[in-house]
Amino acid sequence: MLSNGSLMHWTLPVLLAAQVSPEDVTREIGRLQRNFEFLSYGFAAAWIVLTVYVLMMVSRERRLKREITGLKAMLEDRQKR
Amino acid sequence: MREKLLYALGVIAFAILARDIFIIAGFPPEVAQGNAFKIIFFHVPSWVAAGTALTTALLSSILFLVTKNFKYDATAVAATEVGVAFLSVGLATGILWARPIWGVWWVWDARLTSALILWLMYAGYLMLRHAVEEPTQRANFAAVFSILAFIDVPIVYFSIRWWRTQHPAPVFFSSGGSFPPDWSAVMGWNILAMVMLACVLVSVRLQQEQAQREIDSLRRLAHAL
Amino acid sequence: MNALAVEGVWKYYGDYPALRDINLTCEAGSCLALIGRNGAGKTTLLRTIAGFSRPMKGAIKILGGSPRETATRRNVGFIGHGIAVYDELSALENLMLYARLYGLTDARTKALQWLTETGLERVRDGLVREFSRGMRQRLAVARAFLHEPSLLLLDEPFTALDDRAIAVLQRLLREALAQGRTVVMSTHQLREALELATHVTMLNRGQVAFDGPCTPEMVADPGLVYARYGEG
Amino acid sequence: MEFLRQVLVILAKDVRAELRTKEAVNAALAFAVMILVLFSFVFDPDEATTKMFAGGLLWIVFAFAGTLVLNRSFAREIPNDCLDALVAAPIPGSALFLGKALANYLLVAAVELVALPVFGILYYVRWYERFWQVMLVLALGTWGVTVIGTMFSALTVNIRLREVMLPMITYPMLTPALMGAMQLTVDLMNGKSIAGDATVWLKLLVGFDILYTAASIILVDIVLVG
Repeated sequence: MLSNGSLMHWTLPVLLAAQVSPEDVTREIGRLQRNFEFLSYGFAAAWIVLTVYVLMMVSRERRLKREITGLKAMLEDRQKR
Repeated sequence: MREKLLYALGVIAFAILARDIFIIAGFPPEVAQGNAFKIIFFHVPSWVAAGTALTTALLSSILFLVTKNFKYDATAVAATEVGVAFLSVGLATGILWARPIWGVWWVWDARLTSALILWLMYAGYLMLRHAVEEPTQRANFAAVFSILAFIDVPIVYFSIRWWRTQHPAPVFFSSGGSFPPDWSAVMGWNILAMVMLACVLVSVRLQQEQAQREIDSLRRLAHAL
Repeated sequence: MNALAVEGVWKYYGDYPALRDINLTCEAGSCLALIGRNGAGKTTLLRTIAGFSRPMKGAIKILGGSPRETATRRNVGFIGHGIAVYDELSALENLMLYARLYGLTDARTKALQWLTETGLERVRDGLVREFSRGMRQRLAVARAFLHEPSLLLLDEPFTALDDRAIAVLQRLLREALAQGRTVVMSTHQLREALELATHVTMLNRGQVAFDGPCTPEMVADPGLVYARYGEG
Repeated sequence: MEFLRQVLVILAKDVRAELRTKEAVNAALAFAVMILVLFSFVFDPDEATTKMFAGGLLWIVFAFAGTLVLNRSFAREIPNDCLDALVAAPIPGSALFLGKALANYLLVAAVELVALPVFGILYYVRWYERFWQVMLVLALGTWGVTVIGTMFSALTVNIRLREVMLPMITYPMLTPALMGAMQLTVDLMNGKSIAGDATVWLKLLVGFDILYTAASIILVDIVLVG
C-alpha cells in the first residue's frame, strides 16, 4: 500500500523556514503538476498491463479455436477413411 | 449465455474503472504527496485482486490434491495466471508511485521486495507447468508447488521487514497520507471493479484451459487412431 | 482369494482414458500374458498394478491388499523397460541395496545366492557400468526375484533380453509358477510368452478385447488372437 | 527404527554412488572456487566494506554450487529407471525423500567446508573466530537449501530444461532462509556473535527448516506416486 506519506516531514518546515516566497509557491505548484504526470503514468501502466494480458488471452482464445477446428476436421477425415 | 454474461461483467468492471479515473482526477491533490498519491486508487485494488486470485489458487490446489478433479487444477492455473497479471499491475503502479515520492524507481522496502519475490515465485509456477508434459503429473506437481509457495508468503514478508529494519534503507515515512472519507467510496468501487475483473479473467482463462484439455484429448485420440 | 484382482479400473491422461473399465483376475500360480498393440494400455496397466500411479476409478487388489500398502509391495516384483540397477555400484552392492530396501534379514547371503542363480557370481564386485548388456539384464532379473515376490510384473520382458538372459528368465519363471507364484507380463514376443502363459488378455485402446485361457491353438499360431479380436 | 534404517540405506546408496564418480561434487567445488575468484575482481577483497557483504557472497556461492549437486540427486535415478524400483520398494516416500535429502546435505556440506577456508584465504576473512556459531549457521542454512532443493529436484527430474528450471523455482522460495543465513554470517564474520536482534534470524532459519521439512514429507508421496 502506498499510504506512506509524506513530504510533510520536510517540505512544510522548509517552506516555513524560508518564509514562503511566491517563487516557492509556483515551484510547489509545478511539483504537484509533475506529480500529476506520474499519476497519469501510474494509471496508464495499470491499464497497459491489463490490456496486454487481455490481448494475450484473446490471441490464445483464437489459437485454441483454430486448433480445435483443425483437429476435429482431421479426426472426421480419418474416421471417414 | 454464460459467456455473454461474463463479457458483460468484464465490460462493467472496465466501465467502473474508467469512470473512476475522471472522479479521481477531479479530487484535489493530497496535502503531502500531491496527485501521485492517487495512484493508490489503482495500486491497492490490484493487490486485493492479486491476493484474492492467489488465495483461490491455493485453495483449488488443495482441493485438486484431495479430489483429483481436474476442474480444480484448471482453476488453480487460471487463478495463478491472473494473480501474476495483477501482481504486475501492483508492481508497475508501485514503481511509478515511488519515483516522484521517494525519488527513485525502486526501493527495497519490505512490501515491494516481497511482492517481487512473490511475482518470481508464481512466474516459476507457470514455467513449471509449461515444462511438464503429462497432465496428471503436471497437475500434481503444480499443486504441490503452489502449496509450498504459499507457505513462503508470510515468511518472505516478515523476513524482509526484519532485514530492512537492520539495514540502511531509504527514508521511511511513518505517517500515512490523509484519506478523506469521500475517497473511500471511490476506493471501494475500484476494489470491487478490480476483483470483478479478476473473476471474469479467471473464468475466461478457465474456459481456455478446458479447451486446451479438449485439444489434448483430441490429439491423443488422433494419435491412437 | 485371487492373487490379483483388477476391478473396474479407469486411468486418464488428462481427458484421455488410457484404461477404460479394466476387469481382470488372476489365481495364484497362473501366468497372464497381456497382449495388444502399442498404445493399447499394457504398460499403463502394469504400472498401475505395480503402484507407480493410482487409478482414477476402480480398485486393484493384490493378495487382498492395495498396491501402495507396504505389505503388498513387499510381495511384488517388477521388471520394466529399464534395468533399475545403478551403474556406479557393483553387482553385489546393487542386490544388497534392494535386499535391504525390502527388509531382508540376511541381505548379503540373499544377494550372493541370486548372483549365483543368474550366473553373475564371478563378476559380483564389478561395476555395472562395465557389464555387457546381457549381464546387466540378468542382474535386473536377479533384482526383481531377490525378495521372492508372490506376484511378478514384467513389462516386455523378452524384447530387450539376449538369449542367455531369456533362458535364465524362463527357467526362473517356470520355477516361480511351480511354486504357486503369479506372473503377469505384457509382451510382443508372443511365442515365448504363450509357452508360459495360462491366460491371455488382450487390450485394445485401453479396453479388454479378449480374456481367456491360453489354448494350444494359440501357442501354435501366436497371431491368432490378434487376427480374431485385434481390430474389433 | 525401521524408518530410520530405510533412510540410512538410501543415504548410503546415494553418497556411495556419488563418491564413485564424484561428478556433481567436483563440479560444485570447481564452480564455487571459480565464483569466489571472479567476485574478487568485482569487489576489492582488501577493503573493509567487502567484509560487510562477504558473508552474503558466500551464501550465493553455496546456493549456486549446491544446485549442481541437487540437480544430480534425482537425475541419477533416471537413466536405468531406478526411480521406479525405489517407488516400488516397500519403503514410504518420506524415507526415500529424507534419505536423499540427507545424502545431498552431506555432499553440499562437504563442498561448503572445502570452499569456506578458500573463501577465508581469498577474502581475508577470519571465519574461524566463532567457529561453532559459523558451523551452526552453516548447518541450518544448508538444510534449508537441501530440503527445498531435493523436493524440487524430484519435481523437475522428468521435465524439459531441468537444469534451468531447478534454480529458477528454488531461489525465490529460498530467499528467507538465504537472507537469514547471510545476515548471521555477515555478523559472525565481523566479530559479532549471535545475540539480541540477530537471534530472530536464527529462529527464522530453524522455523523455515522445520516448516519445509514437514511440508515436503507430507507432500512428497504426491510427487513420487501421483
